[in-house]
Amino acid sequence: MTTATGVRETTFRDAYREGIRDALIRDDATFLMGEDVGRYGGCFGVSKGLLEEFGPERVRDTPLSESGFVGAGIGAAMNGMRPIVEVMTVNFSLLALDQIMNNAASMLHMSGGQINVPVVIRMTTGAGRQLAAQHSHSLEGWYAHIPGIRVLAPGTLEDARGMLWTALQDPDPVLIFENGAMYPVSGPLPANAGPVEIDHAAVRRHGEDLSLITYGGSVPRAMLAAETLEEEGISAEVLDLRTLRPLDGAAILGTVARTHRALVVDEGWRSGSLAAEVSARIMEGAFYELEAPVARVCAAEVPIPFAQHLEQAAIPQPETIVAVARGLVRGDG
Amino acid sequence: MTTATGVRETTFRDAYREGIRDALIRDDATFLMGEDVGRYGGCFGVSKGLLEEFGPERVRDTPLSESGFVGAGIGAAMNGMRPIVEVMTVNFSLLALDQIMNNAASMLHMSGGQINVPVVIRMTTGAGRQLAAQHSHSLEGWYAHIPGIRVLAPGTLEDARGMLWTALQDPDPVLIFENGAMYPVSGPLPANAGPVEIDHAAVRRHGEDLSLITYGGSVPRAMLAAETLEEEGISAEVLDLRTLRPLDGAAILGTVARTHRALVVDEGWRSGSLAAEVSARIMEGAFYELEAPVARVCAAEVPIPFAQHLEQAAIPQPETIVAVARGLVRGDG
Amino acid sequence: MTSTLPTGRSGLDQWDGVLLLREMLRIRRFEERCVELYSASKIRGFMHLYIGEEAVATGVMQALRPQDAVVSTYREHGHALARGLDPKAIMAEMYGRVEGCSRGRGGSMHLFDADARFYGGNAIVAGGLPLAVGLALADSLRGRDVVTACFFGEGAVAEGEFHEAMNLAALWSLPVLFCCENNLYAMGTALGRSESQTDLTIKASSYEMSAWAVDGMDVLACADAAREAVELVRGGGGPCFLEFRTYRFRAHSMYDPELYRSKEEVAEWKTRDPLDALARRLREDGLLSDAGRDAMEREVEAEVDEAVAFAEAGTLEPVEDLTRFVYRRDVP
Amino acid sequence: MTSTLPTGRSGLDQWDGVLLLREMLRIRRFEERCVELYSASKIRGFMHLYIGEEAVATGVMQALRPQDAVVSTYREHGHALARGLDPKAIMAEMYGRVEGCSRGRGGSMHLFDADARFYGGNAIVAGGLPLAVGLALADSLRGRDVVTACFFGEGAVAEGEFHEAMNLAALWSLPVLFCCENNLYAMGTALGRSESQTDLTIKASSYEMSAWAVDGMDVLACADAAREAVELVRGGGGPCFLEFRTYRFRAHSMYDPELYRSKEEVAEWKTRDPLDALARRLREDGLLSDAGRDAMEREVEAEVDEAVAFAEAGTLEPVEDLTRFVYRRDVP
Ligand SMILES: Cc1ncc(C[n+]2csc(CCOP(=O)(O)OP(=O)(O)O)c2C)c(N)n1
Ligand SMILES: Cc1ncc(C[n+]2csc(CCOP(=O)(O)OP(=O)(O)O)c2C)c(N)n1
Ligand SMILES: [Mg+2]
Ligand SMILES: [Mg+2]
Repeated sequence: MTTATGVRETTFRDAYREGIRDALIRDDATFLMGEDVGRYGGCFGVSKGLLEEFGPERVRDTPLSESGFVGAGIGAAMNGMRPIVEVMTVNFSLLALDQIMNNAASMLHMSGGQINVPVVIRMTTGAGRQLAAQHSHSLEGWYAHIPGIRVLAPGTLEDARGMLWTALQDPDPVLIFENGAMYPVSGPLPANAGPVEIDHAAVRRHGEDLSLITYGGSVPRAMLAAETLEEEGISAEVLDLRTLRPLDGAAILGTVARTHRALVVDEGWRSGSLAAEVSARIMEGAFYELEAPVARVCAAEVPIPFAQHLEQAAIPQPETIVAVARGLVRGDG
Repeated sequence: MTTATGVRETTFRDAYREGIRDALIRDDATFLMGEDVGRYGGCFGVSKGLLEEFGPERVRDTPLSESGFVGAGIGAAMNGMRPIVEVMTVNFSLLALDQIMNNAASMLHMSGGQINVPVVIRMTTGAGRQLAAQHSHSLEGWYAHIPGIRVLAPGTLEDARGMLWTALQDPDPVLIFENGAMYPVSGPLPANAGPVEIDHAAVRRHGEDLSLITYGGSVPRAMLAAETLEEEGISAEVLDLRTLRPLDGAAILGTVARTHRALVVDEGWRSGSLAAEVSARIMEGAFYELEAPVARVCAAEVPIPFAQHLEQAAIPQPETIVAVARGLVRGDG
Repeated sequence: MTSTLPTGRSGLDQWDGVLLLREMLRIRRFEERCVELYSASKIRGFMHLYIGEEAVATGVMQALRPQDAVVSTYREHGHALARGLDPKAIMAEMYGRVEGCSRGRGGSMHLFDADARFYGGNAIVAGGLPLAVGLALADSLRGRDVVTACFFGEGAVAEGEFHEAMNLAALWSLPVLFCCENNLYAMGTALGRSESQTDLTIKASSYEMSAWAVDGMDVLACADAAREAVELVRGGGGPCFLEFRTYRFRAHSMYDPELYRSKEEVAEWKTRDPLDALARRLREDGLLSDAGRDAMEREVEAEVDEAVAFAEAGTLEPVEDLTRFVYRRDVP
Repeated sequence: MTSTLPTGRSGLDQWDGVLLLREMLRIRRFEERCVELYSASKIRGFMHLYIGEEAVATGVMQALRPQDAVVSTYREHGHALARGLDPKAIMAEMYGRVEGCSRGRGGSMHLFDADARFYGGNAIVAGGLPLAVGLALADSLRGRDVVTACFFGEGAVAEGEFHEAMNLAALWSLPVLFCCENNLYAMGTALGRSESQTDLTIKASSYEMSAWAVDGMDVLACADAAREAVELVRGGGGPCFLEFRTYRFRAHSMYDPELYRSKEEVAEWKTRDPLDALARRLREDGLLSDAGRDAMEREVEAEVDEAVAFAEAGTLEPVEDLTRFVYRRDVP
């Protein structure tokens, strides 16, 4: 991605912050706006320190008015700015869905190509922190249904650091979903890490026996599963979709062409998940390549429960991925 | 369904009205609430005359406050009533999504089984009437992603007439999507048509060569296509899903077991469509039965344009269905 | 924070009454033709007429400069015409032609013109208000001397998006002119069935925003109020709210049996027709002769004829272009 | 429509001060224990403390009857305890045990008790308000003599759902008591950064709703105001809005570095601790001796101990039951 002149240990939280800070420095048309991004330092600490550095016009605290300030971000984007709108979590973004679907996603088309909306909307997503039904949605795959927006789901530190700038350069609305459970996770990041492209999926691990196709918060779980599988003598390729809309169909068919078996791992609810779309695309584009039916490991179809053991049972676990993958390869699935 | 003592010609509009009227007569815990359901007679004339018959408490005009009155319907349902909440069209329901997903769908689970929400939310859906990007969404398949709600899509007069009462008897929240273009369509309905069950898909036409799996506004198009196919010597079965959540998986696998080929027709945008879910289920449950990959005919991935020729090109047409079906069966698809 | 009429009411000495009448007439005749064309199935889809309310758009636009922005609703033919959009492009749009101001993709409810800074044509009630706030936020951040005028009906006032947008605009002291067209009904719902407080200026004032009610049937009053309000907004006084008390003479849309109001009520309001009122005054004041008026009618008719001819001659966007404009940047 | 304090302020002759103190102490000690348990990782997830605001829930609940309904937020331990939910079931819920009041599925933010008519524990800011309107609508349609008390923070006032719910309740004259707990901050956002109009009673009045501000640090004032408001609501006077001016002594949740307010400000407010104030008064009036107070402390501590023991002894719902309660009716 970048030639590392050095590598440092960083958290996702810090990588996201660096991306925002970088954008605020590089482009004065960019500003950050959302609930508690300023004085509080961001609900999850992502924007800590930015108010002090950039001032309240460029790091703007908003009232609790998701539809209002998302709409305002869209309007500002229509008028020369490059706003980064933070919706604290995907759960609250439902309040702004009208603005996202009916305005941001439709504007360019409905105006006959005249008015584009270069807004970036960031939000936290995902379960796993015992936040219960109203604070644990994983809806990035669901958002990917909407034409007119791009949907990004960073699953690595490089992408957490680098997707924002590229998204801001994009003339169209981009939604970035940050997995909440990953904020404190740390790992090595090249010192000179910077913008990354946002059009393609990436093979995170090469393998021959099956493909684990996933994104966002499930990437580390799929990687873990792949390691376990390797110990069992099963070679798993891990494809990180990265961009959920538009989907990189070629990469999906490409990995299946290599491995002939696919398992899609998705933290969204199973029915109508992005995993279903991936499966359908493989059906359509690689049916005759398949040595086994494409499988899915998704979230259970329940509002996410509070109790830890129930919550963990509701979302994809490495052990489940391993078990299903084993079944696919050994044919006893 | 019902033993017909007689048959009359009825429109979908009238069938829906009859269903509402019947419910208002049978159960005084039921009331209808929504924008312009009363004095205006319903945006599409569905509730015309009901205000006069039942009075303003049971046919309640609401202000333009989708989140507010949908939430109020949920609250009333939690407190002994059986509200029928009309959201004028699915396009505006985005404003109420917080209430639908975070409250209606989550309440029972998050309260540990204590508080159920027997609300029915009706809305118009679909394109085809040159209403352009903000008034043409087909999101019923998308809504079917949400655990905790039931999603119904009447595709026949019987279902338009009969699903409401059954939905009202259901202890859980039910969303009914009425295809707007079908309101003026008329056909024969048994004089004694009444409530219908809401758990199963229905084979609308038997066939042997392939299955057209569809729902709602695409049912008539699939039936038309099946007729054309028959003329070409291709025998198509038409499965009307009827209930989009929970999906009748057995019926889907059942029809594929008979025909070994499936084409899913869906007015929703293709990526992340309900059609993808159907395809994925067939992948998982009937892979080895398939003689061809499951195909999809969906809406183009564009905000629906105003111009008639573009709009028609954006949504599934019988000719497209026929062409794709032919390809599937003849193997040249 | 006031709900009284603005001071300093002016008259025909202040405004070019003939121009105002012509502007209103352009809207009236354009829409009358639209009705005919709708009956002839030349125009389809939803169509919402502004007839009766012409004074509002006409008056407000007098107070705006080219660099100002306008956000409107689905009932926006009047705003678009008064803002100076080409009637040919508007009519072609309603025909679904590629020559239309939105390339036929928008239709009657989605007229757009980036050059005129006319940001739609928004068909979600109250959905345009947050956009207006954002447009104004950008201007404010950039220190531009620009006002955003945002039109919406009184029905929008019940929506949460209204509330959020009003608060944001006032809180951040943004240059937005909120133009509420109170025509007493939202489809079939009378204001009193939709708002616990029917004095909308009181509602607006509760956001610490200057708010006035204006006679929306009097184009001079509308122009006056808009001028005063725009001055305030432009001077950095924060947003302003104008409630224009008006009435639509026609049905809500083309499918409205009008069960919710009496013929008498409509007739009563028609006696206050803004065109008639101004025309009468112009004649009385000797500013417009009958011959002048006839000439104006002919000119306006010619403009409408030309628009229709243009639309009729328009072409359809090739179906292959269906997926254009979903994204400005296509994936390589 | 008034924004003054209710008339007829009463004192310790009107209310059982000892009982009020005990109720507040139950909340305080319960939550203090929760903090310890959180540090020990016995409780997880988001947890929002009510410490400092106890007078509000305690006062309001005095005015309610068992048939009345309560809707609360994620900061609802105090409301739940004051409403009479079993502390054992609450603590077990926070432990994620099946013996919890929501079977461990809800946690701290989603306490429910259908028998107590306690409708959560709602964690979407302002999301509970439309529910309260609906509960009250049902009561009104059924002619039941029931009031729904709906609690929310001042941060909720900026949300569209607040606006829509306020209007519906006032428009339909529904028996809702809106209890706004104005603790000056929404997470780290001070009221003045969130509302153009910071006098919330003025906002509420703009819906034609009676609205008063109340000293939320004075439990007697809270009880008085609630009684007066509930009488009005119960008498068919439509909804009422009470703004309780209060303060949270602790962080917003367990992960809040409190960068947005000064230690001095917090210390200043702590001098107005509602428990201290009432305890002082009770002692001065000779209504509660030091011994009595000690006994009360011991009783309350025993209750908390018992709750913790109950939670500790609680069991986990079998994983096989994960998909229970998604639907009440399972498909055959
Ligand atoms: C959010 C939303 N809800 C409902 C509708 C359907 N609808 C279109 S116009 C209208 C009435 C709006 O009334 P008002 O705001 O007073 O404007 P007017 O039509 O009177 O100009 C309604 C209910 C919509 N377009 N958007
Ligand atoms: C719709 C929504 N947006 C954001 C949040 C995140 N959040 C939780 S509590 C809170 C602050 C609410 O403040 P306030 O209403 O004053 O209540 P308080 O916490 O002070 O009691 C925020 C922003 C949320 N839960 N719901
Ligand atoms: Mg109106
Ligand atoms: Mg607060």
